[in-house]
Amino acid sequence: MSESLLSIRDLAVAYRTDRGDVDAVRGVSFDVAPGEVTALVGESGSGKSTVAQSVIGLLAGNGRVTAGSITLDERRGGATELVGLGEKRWRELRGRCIALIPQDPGNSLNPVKTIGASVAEGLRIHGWRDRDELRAKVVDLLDRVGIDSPDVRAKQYPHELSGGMRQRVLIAAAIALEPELIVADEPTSALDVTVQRTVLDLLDDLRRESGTGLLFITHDLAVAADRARDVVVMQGGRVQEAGPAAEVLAHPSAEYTRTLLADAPSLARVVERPKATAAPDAEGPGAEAGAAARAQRAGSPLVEVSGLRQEFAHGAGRGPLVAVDDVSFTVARGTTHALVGESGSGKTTTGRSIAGFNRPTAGSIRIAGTEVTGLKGREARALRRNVQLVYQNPYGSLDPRQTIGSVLAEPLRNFRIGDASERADRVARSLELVALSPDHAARRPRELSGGQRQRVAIARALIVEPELVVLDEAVSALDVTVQAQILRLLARLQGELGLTYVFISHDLAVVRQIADSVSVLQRGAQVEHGATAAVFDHPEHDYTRRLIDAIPGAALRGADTIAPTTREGDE
Amino acid sequence: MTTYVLRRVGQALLVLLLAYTAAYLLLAALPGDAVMARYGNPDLGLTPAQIDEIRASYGADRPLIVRYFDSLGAFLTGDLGFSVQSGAAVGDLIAEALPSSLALAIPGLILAVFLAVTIAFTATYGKGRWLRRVFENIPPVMVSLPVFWVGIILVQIFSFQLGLVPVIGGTPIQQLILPVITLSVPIAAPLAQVLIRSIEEVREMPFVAVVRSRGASTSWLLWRNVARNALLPTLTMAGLLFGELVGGAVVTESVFARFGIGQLTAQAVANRDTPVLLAVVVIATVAFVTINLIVDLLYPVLDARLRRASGRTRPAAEGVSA
Amino acid sequence: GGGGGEGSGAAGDNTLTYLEPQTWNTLYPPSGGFYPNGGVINNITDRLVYQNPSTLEFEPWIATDWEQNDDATEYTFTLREGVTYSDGSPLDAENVVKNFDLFGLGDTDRALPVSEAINNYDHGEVVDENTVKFFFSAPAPGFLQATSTINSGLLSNDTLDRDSQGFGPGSATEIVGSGPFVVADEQVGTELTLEARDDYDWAPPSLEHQGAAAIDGVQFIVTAEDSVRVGSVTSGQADIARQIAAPDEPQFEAEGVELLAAPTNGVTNSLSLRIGHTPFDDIRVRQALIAGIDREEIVDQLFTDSYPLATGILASTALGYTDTSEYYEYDPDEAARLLDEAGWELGSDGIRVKDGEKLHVTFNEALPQPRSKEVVTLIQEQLGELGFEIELFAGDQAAQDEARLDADTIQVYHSMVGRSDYDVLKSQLSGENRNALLNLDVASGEYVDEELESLLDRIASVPTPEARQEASAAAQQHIAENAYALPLFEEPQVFGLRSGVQGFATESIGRPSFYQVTLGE
Amino acid sequence: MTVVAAPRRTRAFLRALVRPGTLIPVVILLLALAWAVAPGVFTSLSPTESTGQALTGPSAGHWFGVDATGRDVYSRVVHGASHSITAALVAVLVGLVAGTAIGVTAGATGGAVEEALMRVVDVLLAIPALLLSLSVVILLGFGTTNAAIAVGVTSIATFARLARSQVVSVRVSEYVEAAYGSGGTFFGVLWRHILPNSLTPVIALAALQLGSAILQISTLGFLGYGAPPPTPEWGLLIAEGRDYVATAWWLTVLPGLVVVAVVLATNRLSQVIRGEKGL
Ligand SMILES: Nc1ncnc2c1ncn2[C@@H]1O[C@H](COP(=O)(O)OP(=O)(O)OP(=O)(O)O)[C@@H](O)[C@H]1O
Ligand SMILES: Nc1ncnc2c1ncn2[C@@H]1O[C@H](COP(=O)(O)OP(=O)(O)OP(=O)(O)O)[C@@H](O)[C@H]1O
Ligand SMILES: [Mg+2]
Ligand SMILES: [Mg+2]
Repeated sequence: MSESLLSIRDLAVAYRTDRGDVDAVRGVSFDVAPGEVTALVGESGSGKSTVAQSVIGLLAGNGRVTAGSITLDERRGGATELVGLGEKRWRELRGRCIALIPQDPGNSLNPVKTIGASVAEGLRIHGWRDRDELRAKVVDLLDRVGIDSPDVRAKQYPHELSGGMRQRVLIAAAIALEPELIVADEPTSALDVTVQRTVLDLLDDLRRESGTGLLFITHDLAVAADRARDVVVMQGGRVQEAGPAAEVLAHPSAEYTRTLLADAPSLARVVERPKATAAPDAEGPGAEAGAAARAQRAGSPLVEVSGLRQEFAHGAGRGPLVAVDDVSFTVARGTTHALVGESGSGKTTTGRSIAGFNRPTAGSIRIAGTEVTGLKGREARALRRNVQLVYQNPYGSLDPRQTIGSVLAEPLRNFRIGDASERADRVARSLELVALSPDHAARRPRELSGGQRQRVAIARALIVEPELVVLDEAVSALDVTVQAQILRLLARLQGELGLTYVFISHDLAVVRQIADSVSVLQRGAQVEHGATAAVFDHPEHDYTRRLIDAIPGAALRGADTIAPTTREGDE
Repeated sequence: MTTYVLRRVGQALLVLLLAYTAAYLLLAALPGDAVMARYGNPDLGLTPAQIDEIRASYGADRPLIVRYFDSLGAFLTGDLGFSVQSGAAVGDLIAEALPSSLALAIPGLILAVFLAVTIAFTATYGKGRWLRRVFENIPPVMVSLPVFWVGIILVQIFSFQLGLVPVIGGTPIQQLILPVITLSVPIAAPLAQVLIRSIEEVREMPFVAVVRSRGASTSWLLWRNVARNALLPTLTMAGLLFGELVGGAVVTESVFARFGIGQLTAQAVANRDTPVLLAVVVIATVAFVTINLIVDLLYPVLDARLRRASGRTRPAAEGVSA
Repeated sequence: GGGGGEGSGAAGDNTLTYLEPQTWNTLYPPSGGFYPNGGVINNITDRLVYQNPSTLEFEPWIATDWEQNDDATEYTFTLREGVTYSDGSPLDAENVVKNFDLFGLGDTDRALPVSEAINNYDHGEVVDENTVKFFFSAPAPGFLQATSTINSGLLSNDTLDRDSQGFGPGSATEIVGSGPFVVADEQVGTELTLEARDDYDWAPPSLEHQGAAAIDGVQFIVTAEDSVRVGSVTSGQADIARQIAAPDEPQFEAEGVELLAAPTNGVTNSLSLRIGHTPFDDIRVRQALIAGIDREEIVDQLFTDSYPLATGILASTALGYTDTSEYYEYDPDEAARLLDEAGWELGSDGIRVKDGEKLHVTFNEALPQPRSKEVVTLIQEQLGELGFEIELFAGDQAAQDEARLDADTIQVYHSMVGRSDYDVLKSQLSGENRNALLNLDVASGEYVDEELESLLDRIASVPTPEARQEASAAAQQHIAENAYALPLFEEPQVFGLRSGVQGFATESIGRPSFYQVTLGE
Repeated sequence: MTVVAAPRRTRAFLRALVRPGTLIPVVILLLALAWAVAPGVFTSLSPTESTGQALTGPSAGHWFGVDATGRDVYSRVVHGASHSITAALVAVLVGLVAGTAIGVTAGATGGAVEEALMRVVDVLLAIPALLLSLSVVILLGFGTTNAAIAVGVTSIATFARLARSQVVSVRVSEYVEAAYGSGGTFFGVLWRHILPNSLTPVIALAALQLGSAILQISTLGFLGYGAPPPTPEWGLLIAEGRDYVATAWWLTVLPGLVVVAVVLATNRLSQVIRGEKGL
């Protein structure tokens, strides 16, 4: 790191809050070299975004840099100290020297402006006036980030583009003025695997071509390993470990780094499934045999889906949208069946149909031998005792006004299970089951972390002792450490309670570890299904192969340097 | 799109019929009728028997349902009937009142929007905390002043004490100044409140930070990014403020001795002049549904997101006003 | 606008600006009793006879001469020659008969009511081109006065053919009279512009001014807000404003403005008790109410010198007036005694009770009368101390009119009548007219006090002024002795004027006359 | 995360409470309430009897001056608090209860019922509010409570719209679906989840309406449809005092300032409820 573009020394940032000052970042030091990527990795709340915001001078109103320095080796002005820079000077730097690629492409474009206008905005701020020149530049930029027919797209609005395309647009806007430094704050966390990969490839290319330095923030070590020259691992506002990526990941010195590595499903086996027949590495026939054996033990399959079709009305004048088209599979009792596919492929729709929240247009779903598609009223409610759904979003599926205790007691009350004391008992037991302490019962959802909330949601699903649980991306929103905890929890519960899971995910690394069988969906159609190991090792369909290739962390896995750590559900 | 517009027009017609019927029944239930209001005045010295005779000559002694369908039929053929109080054709009265009300309402609305925008922008992006604080508190103060009170105080100060603008006998423009200011107060206040709120909401949105990261200045942000987004909820509000406008007109017109729909309404209520009131209700309803239809159709123009699902989603700004 | 003020906008410099609190609702002369109507009619029509507002004597106008038979059932008028309506049509005998046939009989088909001032009208006859004769089915001694009032404003033949709607707002410019002013322009509900008629030459000969009016015209502007009317005149934006509230009078002590309090010469501002209804079917309660009200305090607190304390049910300037003030002494002790005697006993809550009924009395609010609400409020306080529970019936004019005739709703009726004839007492109290005491029970058709009704009838049927004077005095005495009503004050019409306005006068009951006005700085 | 939840929230609330921006409105409202509950503590003068020379200005004996019939204006304002506050509460309650009932029913059921109810709401919005409230006053008879009801009727539509839009947005939330998923019945879910989560803005609106109700009642008074005397209702005081604005400004200005203060305070309270500032 001889010449560095960005140099951060002993940075400390504090937020002023109702409860007094919060030190979000303390003593952080690292560098970004021109044309290279420095990855900032760490769990949620570790201070990654705070560092990024300090670098571009856009800390929240209540935040301020309390110590340290940030120096940018600016092309024109030479080394510039960014801490304490005046607003006017900042305006000159932003966009021209330092650009930002935000985390959430959905909300980062002005919804009432066209794509073209958004891309051109930075140029116009920095003095471009000529309309024709601007238009040409915008088309050129859009073309460069790989957007098809850029002149047409430029006139479209953000909502008409997919998430991946929006992220490309944001990248185009960021590189418009050829900045020296790009700060990318989790640029792909909101995207699904295949899109994530293409976006990251694009960033890589740009960096190489223009020599732009990249400060890359992620919570996914595997991504960092694939893309960065240097890695900075943060926890609790402090740097735990820093250095060249290969070195840090191969020989982690900090305990925390090791935990991160162990919890990344693409890098390590995070779940030791108690009743799986074979060791994790022993794939193929063994796993298949295990699943089959379990299926046999249980007799007939618990879930039989055949010819499932789901249409949605699409507004007057247009034909219906076919969200799910002729999907069939069976799930044996006590096993896990995964539904994978990219965004919009119909995973959620299928899952909801099984859980009885959608009325399928055609096809049949039988659970424990009962046809559930046409159930109404009392019977539909009875089904709910047997089939439960866990949502993707741990923030949205709990009533913010209820205490955790009443969340958990509600199904019991609804099904008239037990009296008050018995219910309290069961609530306590189910909290214990998901490894939460009994005093959590008095809290409200906003007083819990995302992982804790998701455990509450799982506990609520389990409290009525269902046979089948549909988990819709139940771990996708969580950071790796928490994700690993929950995956372990699910595996343990399946072992203890003999549960059957329908597990929906776009993360194939997870699916591979947790599922016995899998259905691959593409645009509503099931392109492939079968035992997990068979599908993963011998994908028949191109699409499946692409999905598998997109799993990040190839670099590390290839190096094969990490000993797989296995841990019990000891969160 | 056309089916959508057709459906909305159908809804509008339904609302119109319902409003007409509701108003008819409500007015029929009021104690005292127009004949009584006109001829019952003791200064005319008529005996109850004489009044009953007159009532019969108006056909006002027929059953309610017959009168309802009669008047509905007449309305459908465009015959608004005659004012019982004055005997003038309702159509003529409205034709006379409407332009003068519009002459008041339109500048009032424009001034209100101008005030609201100025207040809201200063309150959210003004220089200095202190200035912002002051401006933030202007709308609540404005909503806590009764309209008539504002009018009377304005007249006292600017016309009678300072002699700046005459209320009586000035040029038409001079005569408009104070009423327009008065009328704009109750409209500007809730508008400014909604605007402040939506600006505050919009500027929390991630894209604003992204635009700042491109080097945008505050005024750039405000005018080119925040304003347009904040406009949508304000527009919804504007549709609802129509009622405020009518109410404000009643009061303003009576303080400033202007003839208009407001005066007409107040007098017609006092005189139980059902034909006039029904016409007012019909006009108000037509205006209300038209404004709301226009607002609905404007959303997709202002916000491309709403283009496909036009009308189904609507930025929520309802009920924020006072 | 005003000659001086900065407000002299559109209207010519010699045009007077007149602010009126209410809008007129018809120009049909028999409906001229409603003040805003009368204010217009008085200036656009002429009458047969002129009643001198100060002496209340009758003087020639359109009729140069008149006579009546002994029992007042036939009247003959000789008409002035050369009088024309503003549309050019002549004011001749035929036209005068047509006028009175309509005013005296009404026309229900056209929803045009009969004039209150004309009683027992039978028909009119054209004697010759300049002479008309009217016949009555019974003595009609008030007829001469009736011909002098705005209720008998003369209209052209075409105008008389109009129906009720044709007299309403929107038609003002088509109402054709022979008066000094012509309606030139109308903005329904707010403005009316009168223009002087250049060829006008038939003013009452007794007036100083003759020929066309001295000013070019009058602009009526309806201005409901008291403070705006007052402010406009005091700041010079308008010339005259009607109805200046008592508390605003001090503002007219300043330079450049004056007040004119015009007497209304009729029944004073008074409270009529509903004598057929509990509790006022008992004379002791009526007397108690009268003794329990401190009229002087009310007038002192709420009014000014323009509002003299009433000394009888008729104003001291009214025809037939007698002084009955001895009956209206304030004596709360006596009032309490009377109530005790009548069996109304003080309850624990301070309200008197009899047979389980509270002494609850509802007053109407006399909306056209000055400060009626405050008057009742003070009475509420005064009578409250005696154990009355007083309620004010709140409501707009239509609601008040509806409630007025129902003794269950209103037990004390606050009102006044302006009319300068002996008949005015009958107008107010007779069961056939306003029935202020509800002496006639409309439902049963029976009179509570037949004697009162016959006393009132006498006023309107004895032919000579002396006899009418006597009849009126008898009726007043009867009312006072029986404690039927409590007169409060003599209600004036109070105008505020810019001091440059000269020659402003009112007719006999306070309607403005602009004919002789001149405008100076 | 080990801090027990309740005390922390209470403390946050208390902190918000002592901030001047919250404290002053709260004090104003408490004072107004105290006037309403125990007017005798704040003034010894009668609100309905003459106690001074009519139309004299503010003085040590009569803080707000004396009105046209000789009554002490301050005492009338103090005693009027109960009328005005009750009236405002009644007005808000009418709008809140009826409006929320309509809005919630519409939002929760959807379909034809919703369509029908929302058309009714449109009708209520389309008929000019003032015309509606005047008609209702005339229909019910004059008086503070009736005026309050009339004013309340005009706000039904606003409440209904707000409640409906809230319910609709809550109805599609995941936790509501999850509640059905736990075996909840329609009414159970409505009662336990949809209502509590949609009503905050509605309550905030109600707080806002408190102030505006006083103003609207005052406008009725201005148009001559106010309560009969001697009711010392605030709106009426302002409306009746206006006639003396040139000679006795205090009659309308001082009660006006009291109303401004109270309305501002409720506005501020509404903000706090919505959680915009302060809390
Ligand atoms: N505006 C703010 N006010 C107060 N505290 C804040 C603010 N922004 C962030 N924090 C706190 O600062 C710490 C660091 O937050 P930061 O957003 O930098 O984390 P992060 O590493 O980006 O997490 P994530 O992966 O969830 O985005 C957290 O504890 C957070 O709660
Ligand atoms: N209620 C609905 N109405 C209309 N269209 C819907 C509805 N629900 C889902 N769809 C559409 O059906 C298709 C499949 O959606 P689904 O949610 O099942 O995808 P998914 O595989 O779960 O995607 P993701 O990974 O983004 O959650 C999408 O195109 C979606 O837009
Ligand atoms: Mg972050
Ligand atoms: Mg999904």
